Amino acid sequence: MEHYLDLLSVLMLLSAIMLVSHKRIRSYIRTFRLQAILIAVIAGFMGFESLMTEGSIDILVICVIIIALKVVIIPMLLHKTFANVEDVVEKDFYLNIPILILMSCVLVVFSYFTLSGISGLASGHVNLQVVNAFSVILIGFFFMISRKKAIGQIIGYLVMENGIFVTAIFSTHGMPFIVDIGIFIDMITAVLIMGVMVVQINEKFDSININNLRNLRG
Amino acid sequence: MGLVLWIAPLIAVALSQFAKKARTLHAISIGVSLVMLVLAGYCTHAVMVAGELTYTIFNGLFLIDSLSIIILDIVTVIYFLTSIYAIGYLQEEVRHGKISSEKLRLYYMLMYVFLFAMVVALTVSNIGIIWVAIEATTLASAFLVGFQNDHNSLEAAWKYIIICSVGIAITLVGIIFLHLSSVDVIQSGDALKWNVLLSEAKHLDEPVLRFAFIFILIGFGTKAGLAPMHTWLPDAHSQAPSPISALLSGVLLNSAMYAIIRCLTIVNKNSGDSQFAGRLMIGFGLLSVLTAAIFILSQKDYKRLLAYSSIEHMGIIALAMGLFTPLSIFAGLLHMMNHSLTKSMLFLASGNILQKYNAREISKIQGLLKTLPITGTVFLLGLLAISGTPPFSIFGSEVNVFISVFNADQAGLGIVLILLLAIIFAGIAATLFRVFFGSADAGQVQPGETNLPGALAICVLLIAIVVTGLYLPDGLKDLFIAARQIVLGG
Amino acid sequence: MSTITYLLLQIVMIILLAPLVNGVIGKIKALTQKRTGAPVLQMYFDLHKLMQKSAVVSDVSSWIFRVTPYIVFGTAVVAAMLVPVSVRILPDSIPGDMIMLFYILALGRFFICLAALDTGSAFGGMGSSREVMISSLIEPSVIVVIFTLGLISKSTSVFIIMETMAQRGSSFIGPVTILLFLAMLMILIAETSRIPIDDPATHLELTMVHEAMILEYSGRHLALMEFGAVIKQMMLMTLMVNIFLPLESFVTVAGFPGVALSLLIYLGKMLVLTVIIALIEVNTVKVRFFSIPNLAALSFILAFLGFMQYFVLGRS
Amino acid sequence: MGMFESDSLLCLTIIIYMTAALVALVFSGQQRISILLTQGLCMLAGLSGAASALVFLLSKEEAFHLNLFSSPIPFLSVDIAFDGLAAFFLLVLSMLVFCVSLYSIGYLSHYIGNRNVCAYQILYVLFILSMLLVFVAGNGILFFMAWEAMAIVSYFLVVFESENPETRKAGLIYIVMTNVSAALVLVALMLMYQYTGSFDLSHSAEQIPGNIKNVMFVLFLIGFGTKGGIAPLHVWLPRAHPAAPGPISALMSGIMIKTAIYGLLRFLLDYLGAGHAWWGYVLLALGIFSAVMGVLYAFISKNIKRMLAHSSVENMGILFIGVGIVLVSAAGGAKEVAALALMATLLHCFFHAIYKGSLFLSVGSIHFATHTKNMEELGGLIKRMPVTAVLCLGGALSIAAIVPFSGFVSEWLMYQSIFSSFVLGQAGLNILLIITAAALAMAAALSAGSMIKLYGISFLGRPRSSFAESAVEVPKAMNAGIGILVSLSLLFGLFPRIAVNLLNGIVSDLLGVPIKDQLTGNVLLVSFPLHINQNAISPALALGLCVVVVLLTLLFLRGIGGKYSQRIYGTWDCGFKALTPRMQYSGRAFSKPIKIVFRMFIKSTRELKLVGDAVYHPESIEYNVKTESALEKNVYLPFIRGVSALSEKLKFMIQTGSVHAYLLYIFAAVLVLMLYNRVN
Repeated sequence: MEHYLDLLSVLMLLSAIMLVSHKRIRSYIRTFRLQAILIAVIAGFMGFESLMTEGSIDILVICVIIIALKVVIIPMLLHKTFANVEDVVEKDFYLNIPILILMSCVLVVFSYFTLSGISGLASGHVNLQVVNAFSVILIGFFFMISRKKAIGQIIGYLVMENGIFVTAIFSTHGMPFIVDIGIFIDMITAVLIMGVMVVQINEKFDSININNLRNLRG
Repeated sequence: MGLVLWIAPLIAVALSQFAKKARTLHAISIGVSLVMLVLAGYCTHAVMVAGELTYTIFNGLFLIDSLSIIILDIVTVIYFLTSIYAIGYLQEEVRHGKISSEKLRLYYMLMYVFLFAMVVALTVSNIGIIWVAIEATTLASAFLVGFQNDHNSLEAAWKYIIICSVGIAITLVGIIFLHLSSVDVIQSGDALKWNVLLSEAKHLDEPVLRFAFIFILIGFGTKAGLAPMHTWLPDAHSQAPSPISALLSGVLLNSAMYAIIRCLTIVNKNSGDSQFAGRLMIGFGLLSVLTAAIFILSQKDYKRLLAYSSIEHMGIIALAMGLFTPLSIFAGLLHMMNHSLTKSMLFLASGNILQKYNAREISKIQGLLKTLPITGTVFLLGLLAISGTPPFSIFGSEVNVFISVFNADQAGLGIVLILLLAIIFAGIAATLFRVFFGSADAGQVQPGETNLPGALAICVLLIAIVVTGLYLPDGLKDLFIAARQIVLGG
Repeated sequence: MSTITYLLLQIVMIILLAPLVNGVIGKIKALTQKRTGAPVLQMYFDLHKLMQKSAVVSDVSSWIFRVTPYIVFGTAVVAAMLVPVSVRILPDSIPGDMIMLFYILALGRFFICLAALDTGSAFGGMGSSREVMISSLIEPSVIVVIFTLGLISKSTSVFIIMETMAQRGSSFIGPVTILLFLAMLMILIAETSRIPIDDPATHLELTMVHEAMILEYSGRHLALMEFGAVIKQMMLMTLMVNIFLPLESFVTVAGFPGVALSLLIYLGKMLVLTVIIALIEVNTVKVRFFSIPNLAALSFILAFLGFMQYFVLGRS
Repeated sequence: MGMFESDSLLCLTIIIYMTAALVALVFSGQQRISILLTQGLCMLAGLSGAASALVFLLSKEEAFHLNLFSSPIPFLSVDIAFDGLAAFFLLVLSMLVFCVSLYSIGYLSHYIGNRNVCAYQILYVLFILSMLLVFVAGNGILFFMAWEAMAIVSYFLVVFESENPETRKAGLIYIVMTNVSAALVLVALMLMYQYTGSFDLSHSAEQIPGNIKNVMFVLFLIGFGTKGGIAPLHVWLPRAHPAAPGPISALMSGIMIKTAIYGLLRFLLDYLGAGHAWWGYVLLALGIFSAVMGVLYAFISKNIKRMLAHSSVENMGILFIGVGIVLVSAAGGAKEVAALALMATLLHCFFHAIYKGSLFLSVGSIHFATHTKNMEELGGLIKRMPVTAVLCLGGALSIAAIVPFSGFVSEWLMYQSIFSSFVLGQAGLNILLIITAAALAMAAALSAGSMIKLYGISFLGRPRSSFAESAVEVPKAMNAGIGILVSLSLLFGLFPRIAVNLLNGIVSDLLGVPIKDQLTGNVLLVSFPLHINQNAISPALALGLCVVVVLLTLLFLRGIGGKYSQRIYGTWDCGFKALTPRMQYSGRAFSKPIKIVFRMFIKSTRELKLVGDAVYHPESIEYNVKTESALEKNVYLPFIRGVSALSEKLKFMIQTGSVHAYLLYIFAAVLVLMLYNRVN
C-alpha cells in the first residue's frame, strides 16, 4: 500500500501547486479543504496500518480531529470571515501566476536536492513522500509571500501546517500524541486569532490588503 | 509543589473572571506574581540542593535544572516588578480613558496566559511541549501587542502573529526531524525529552539532527529576534504597552533563546564539536549586531531604538553561545540575565516617558531630567548600562564575551564586534541623549512622576544591575556554573 | 674674580657704547645723503634730556605700563651680560645659553606688547600685533641658526660657540657660516626693527611697528625704552661679529695686551657691521608689511640651507 | 603598611574621595555646607594623594600591588599597581585637585539656588576618582573601566550647563569620539590578552609578535591621541573644554588629557618596550602638526576659554614630540637622550598641568565676574580685578615659556633633547628634528602672542562692554587656588632642580638610565653635560641679575633726573578728543596679520553688509567674519553626513514595513541554510 501513499503525497503536492494558481478567495478555501481531505485520507491509511500492526489508535484519533478541524471548522470560519470579499479576484501579484507555478516547481526540485543529502530517510519510498510533503511546506510558505491579501497569509500558513503534519506522519508516523494535540490546539487558536485580526484590520483599514499595513518602517 | 507554577496562573485567570473592581484585579495580579516569585525561589533552592527538580507524574514531564531555573527566576522576578509597575501604568491609562475596566480584565487574563505559557516552556522536558508553549506565548501576547487597538498597534500585532507563527511552524519542521533522528534510539515513551536526547546524543542520526537544527535555529531564532528574522520585533516592542514590551524583551526573547540553547547542546554533543552549530549561531549573532547598529544610528523613536538594542544583545548572546567555550557560555548566560534586567528597566521607564509626553518621537521630548526626575535618571543610567558602560552589569558580561572571542583566536570577529558596539553606543548617544537636557515646553507637560509604583520598580531594577555589575552572590554564581556545565553537555 | 672683570667689561663695552652705534649709523646715513647730520653722540644727549623730564602717563593705563620700561631695560642688560665681547675673558659661573638668551629678550618683548595695549590707543594695538607677527615669523630661523651653530660646536652655550668659532681660526669663512651669517643678519634687522622690516625714524601709522608700541611713552620711561632697544641691538651685533668674524687667531700675544688687542679688533668688527647695517638702511626701502613673511621665509631658508650644508659637507 | 607609607596613604585618599561623594549626597539639602565639606574633603584627599606620591618618589620605594577587591565575575577586579609613573601622575592630579577644590569653594557659590550642586559635586568627585584609578590601575580591564568612567563622567560635567545648545553639541561630539577611541583601546587590550593570556600591566610582552605590536601601537595611538586631543583628532577638545564649568575645564585641560600621555608611556614605553623607531617618527609628525595647528587656532580665537583649549592642543603636540623623541632615541639605543627627552616630557606634563590649570581657573574667574567668554566684550579688568590680573599674568608668562617661569624650563629641555638626538645621525631624522625645533620655536612665539592677546585685550585698555565695566574682584578662595598654582609655577621655574630630582627615579625606572649623573652644579643650576653638549640655564640667576640691574637703574635715574614725577593725561588721540573703547584694537584685529599669513590653514568666511543707498555713503557697515576649521569642514562633516544618510537609506531598504518582505527574509534564510547544510 506504500504506492497509495506515494500517490496521495503527489496529490498533496498537486493540490498545493493548484492553490498557487488560484486567484479567488473562495477557490483558495476550496483547495485547502481538498488538501485537508487528502491529509485525512493519508492519516486514515496510516492510522489503520498502525492499528493493525501496533494496535495504537493515536493516528486514527488525529485523523478524526483533522476531519473535524481542517475539513469542517476552519473552512467554515474562513468562509464566515471573508464572506464579503469572497468573489473578489485578487489582481495585483508581485509576479504573475505562471512564474509563481514555475517557482513552486523549482522549490520541489530544491527540496529534493537538499533532502537527498540526508541518509536518515534512506529508503526511496519514504524519501519520495517526505520530499513531496516537504515541498508542500515550502510552497505554502511561498504562497504566503506571493499573496497580498490577509487571506493569502492565513491559507498559506495552514498549508504549511498541512505540509508539516504530513511530513511528520510520513517520516515518523506522527509525533508523540500529546504534542500533536498541542499542535492542533495552537493551530486552531492561531487561525481564530488571525481571523479576528483580519476582521479588525478590515474595519480599521477598510481593506484586507496587507500592503496597506506599512506605517511601521525603519 | 513546583507544579503549582503551572496552576497558579490558571487560577488567576479564573479569579479575575469574578473580580468586580479594578483594585481587586490589581490585587490578584500582585498576588499571583508574588506566589510565582516564592515558588521560583523554592524551586531554585531545590535545584541548588538536588541539581534538578522533577516529578514522576506525566512521567517526568515537569523538569527543572540549573539552566532553566536561571531563566525561570529572571521571568518571575521581572514579571513581579512589571506587575507592580503595571498597577500605576494601567491606572494612568484608565484615568486618561485610554482603556476601560473591561479591557483591564482582558489585559490581565492574557497576561496570565502569557505567563503560564512561558513558565510551561521553561519547566517541561519535552521539546515538543516547549514548542507548543512558545507558540502559545505568541498567541497570548498577540492581542497584548495590539492592545491599544489603533492602526499602528494592530499592524504590529498582525506582523507579529504572522511572522512568529511562520517561524514557529518552521521550528516544528525542525522538531519533526529531531524526532526522526531519535526514533530508532529512544522509545516513544520519552521521545523528544531533552534530557533523554542529551544523554543519548551520541547515538542520534547526525545529518538529520543537523537538518533539524537549521529549522529549530531559524524558528526559535525568529522568536528570539535574531536577524534577519527579527523584523517583527521593533514593531511589536514599540507598539505594545510598556509592561508588555518589558516582558517581551526581558523574558520572551530569553525563553526562545533557552530553547535554542537546549537544542544547541544536543547537536554539539552529538557532533562532538561546535563547528556546525557554532558557525550558524555566530553568523546570526553578528548579523543581528550589525543590523542593530545600522538601525540605531538614525533612529527617531525611542521604543524602537530599545527594541533594536534587544536584537543587538540577543545577537551577542547567540554569538557567545556559538563560540561554545566555557567562558563564553558563562558570559552568555550572564548576559541573558543582565540584558533582561536592564532592558525591562528601560522599557518600563520609557513607558513613564510615553505617558508623560505621549509621544514616541525622540525629537518631541526635552528636559526629561527636569520633568521626570526619577524616571529620567534611571533611563539615562539605563542607556549607559545597555551600551556596556562600567560599572553596570552588562559591561561585565560583554567584556567576558569579548575575552572569550579573543581567547578563541577570533581576533577579527572580536574587533568587528567591539567596533559595532562602539558604533551602537555612538548611535544611542547621538540620537537619545538630547532628550535629557533643556526643558520641556510647560504647555502640555507638567513636571512630576505620575507612576510611583513604577518608579519604585525601576529603581529596584537599577539597584540590581548596579550591584550585579561588580558582585554576584555565590549561590547565583554556582547556578551559572552548573548551567554552563549543562550547556557544555553534562 | 674673572666674573667681575667680565661683567665690568661687558657694561663698559656694550651698555655704554650702545647709543654710539645708533649715532654712527645716523652719521653714515647723513653723509651718504650729503647731509651733515646730527652729532655722533646725539643719542647720549637725548637720553640725558629725557631722563630729566617728567613722564606723561595715560589715565587708561595700569601698572603694567609703568613697570615695562624697567623690565625692557633690565632684560636687555641681562642679555648683554651673556654675550661676551671677547672670548679671552669668560665668566666661570654664568651659564650663557643661546636659547635662553632669546627667551630673556622675549620677556621684554612680551611686556612691550602688553604696555602698548595698556593705554587703549589704536596705535599701540597695531604695533604690538605687528610685533607679534614679525617675531613669531622670525623665530624659526633663530632656532635653526642656534642649532646649526650648536652642532658645529657641540653645544648651544654662547661662550662655547664663540670659542669654537675662534679656534677654527682663519677657516671661519665657509658655506655654512656665510649662509648662517646672512640669516642672522636678517634676524638682527628684524629684532632691532630696522629698514627694510621697520623704520625707526617714521611715525606714520601705516609703517611703524616698534615706534607705535612706545608711542605713549615719555620722559625717563622713553629713555629706558630707547636705551634698552639700542643695548639689545648692540648685544645682537656683538653676538654676530664674535661668532662670524672670529679674528682671535690673529692675536698672538697673551695676557692683558692680548685682551686689549682683541677688544680693539672687536671694535673694528663692530664698526664694519655698523657700516653694513647703515648701507643696507640707505640702499633699501621699507617693504610692504605683508612682504615681511617673505623676508622671514628667506632667512629661514638661508638658515636651513646652512644646516643642510653642515650635514652635506660632513660637519665642516 | 605603616600610616605614612604611600600604599596606606593611597587607600586613605581613595576613601576620602568616596566620603566626599557621600557627603555631597547627604548634605544635598544645605548647599553651602555641602560645598564647603565636599570641596574641603577633596582638598584633604588632594593633600594625602600628593603625600603618598611624594613619599613614594622620595623614599624610592619598590613598586607595589594592592588587590582592593576582586569580583566573582571573571576579570573584574580592582587591583592597583603603584610605581613611579603612577606616582608622578598622581602627584600632578592631587596638586591640581587641591587648588581646584579650593577655587571651587568660591566658584560654586553662584550655583547655589539655580543649579543642582549635589549632582555637580558627586560628578566632580567621581571624575577625580576615575582619573586616579586610570593612573594606578594594575590590570587592563580596570584601566579600561576607569578610562570609560572618566569619559562618561566628564561628559556629564561638560554638558552640566546644558541650557546652551552649543554645549550639548560639544558634549555629543566629545562623548562619541571619546567612546570610539576607547573601543580601540579595548581592542588593543584584548589583543594583549590574546597573546599574553593576562591583563596584568606588569606582565612581560614578549609573546606578542611584532606585527601585532605594531597594530597595538596604532590602536593605542588613535585611542589615546583622541583623548589627548592630538590633531587631527582634536575637534572635540576646543568645543568641550570651553563648554565645561571653570574648575572642570581646568581639570580636563590640566590633567585629563594627560592621561593620554600616561597611556602612551605606560603601554608603548613601559609595556611594549619602545619598539620601532617609526613609532617615534609618527608621534613626532603628529606632534608638529598639532603644535602648529593648535597654536594658530589659539591665536585667532576670540573666546578666551576656547583659546586656552586650542593652546592645550598645542601643548599636547609638544608632549607628543617629547614622547616621539623618547621612542626614537630609545629604539636607536641612545639611552641618555631618551632619558633627557623623557624628563622633558614629564616636566612639561607637570608644568603644563600647573599653569594651564591656573589659566583656566583665572579665565573662569573672568567668566564668573563678567558672565562672558567673549574677548571683544572685555577690557580694563586689571583695574577692577587686580589680584586676578596679577595671577593671570603669571599663568600667561608661564605658558608663553618666558624666563623665569616653569614653562621655559620644560621648553628648554625639549629643545635640548631635540638637540641631543642629533647624535642618532640619520639624515631623515635630522631633517625631521630641525623642522620640529623650528615648529616648536614658532609655536612658542605664537603662544606668547596669543597670551599677549588674551591678557592685553581682556585685562588692559578700556572695558568694551557693560559686563566688563561692572566686573568686581572674585571671592578670595578662588584667587587663593590660582595663587598656589602660579607660585608653584614660579618656584619650579626658578629652581627646576627640585622637580628634576623628584622625577629622576621614574626616568631611571623606565629607561634604566638615571638622569641625575648627567646633572652638575648647585640647586640654582640645571646643566646637562651630555657627551655632545654641556649647556646650562639658570633662571634664578637671570632674575637676580635683572632685579639688580633694575635697582641700579632706579638709583641712576634718581641721580640724574631727580625724583620721579608724572602727569596723568588722556591717551594720545591725535587731538580728536573723543576716544571710545570701540576705537581700541580688537582681538580680531590683533590676530588679523597672522590669520592672513596662514590663510591656507584657516578657512574664514566674511560677509560685508552695507546699510544705506550708495556704496560711497553707506549709513552703516556690518562686517562679519566666521572662522572654521578646514578639517571639520572638509573631513568630519561629510563623514558624519554620509554615515547617517547611509543608515537612513539602509533602514528603509531592510525594514520596508511590508510583511511579505519579512516573510521573504525568513524564507531566504531557510533556503540558504538548507543549501549550506547540503553542500557541506
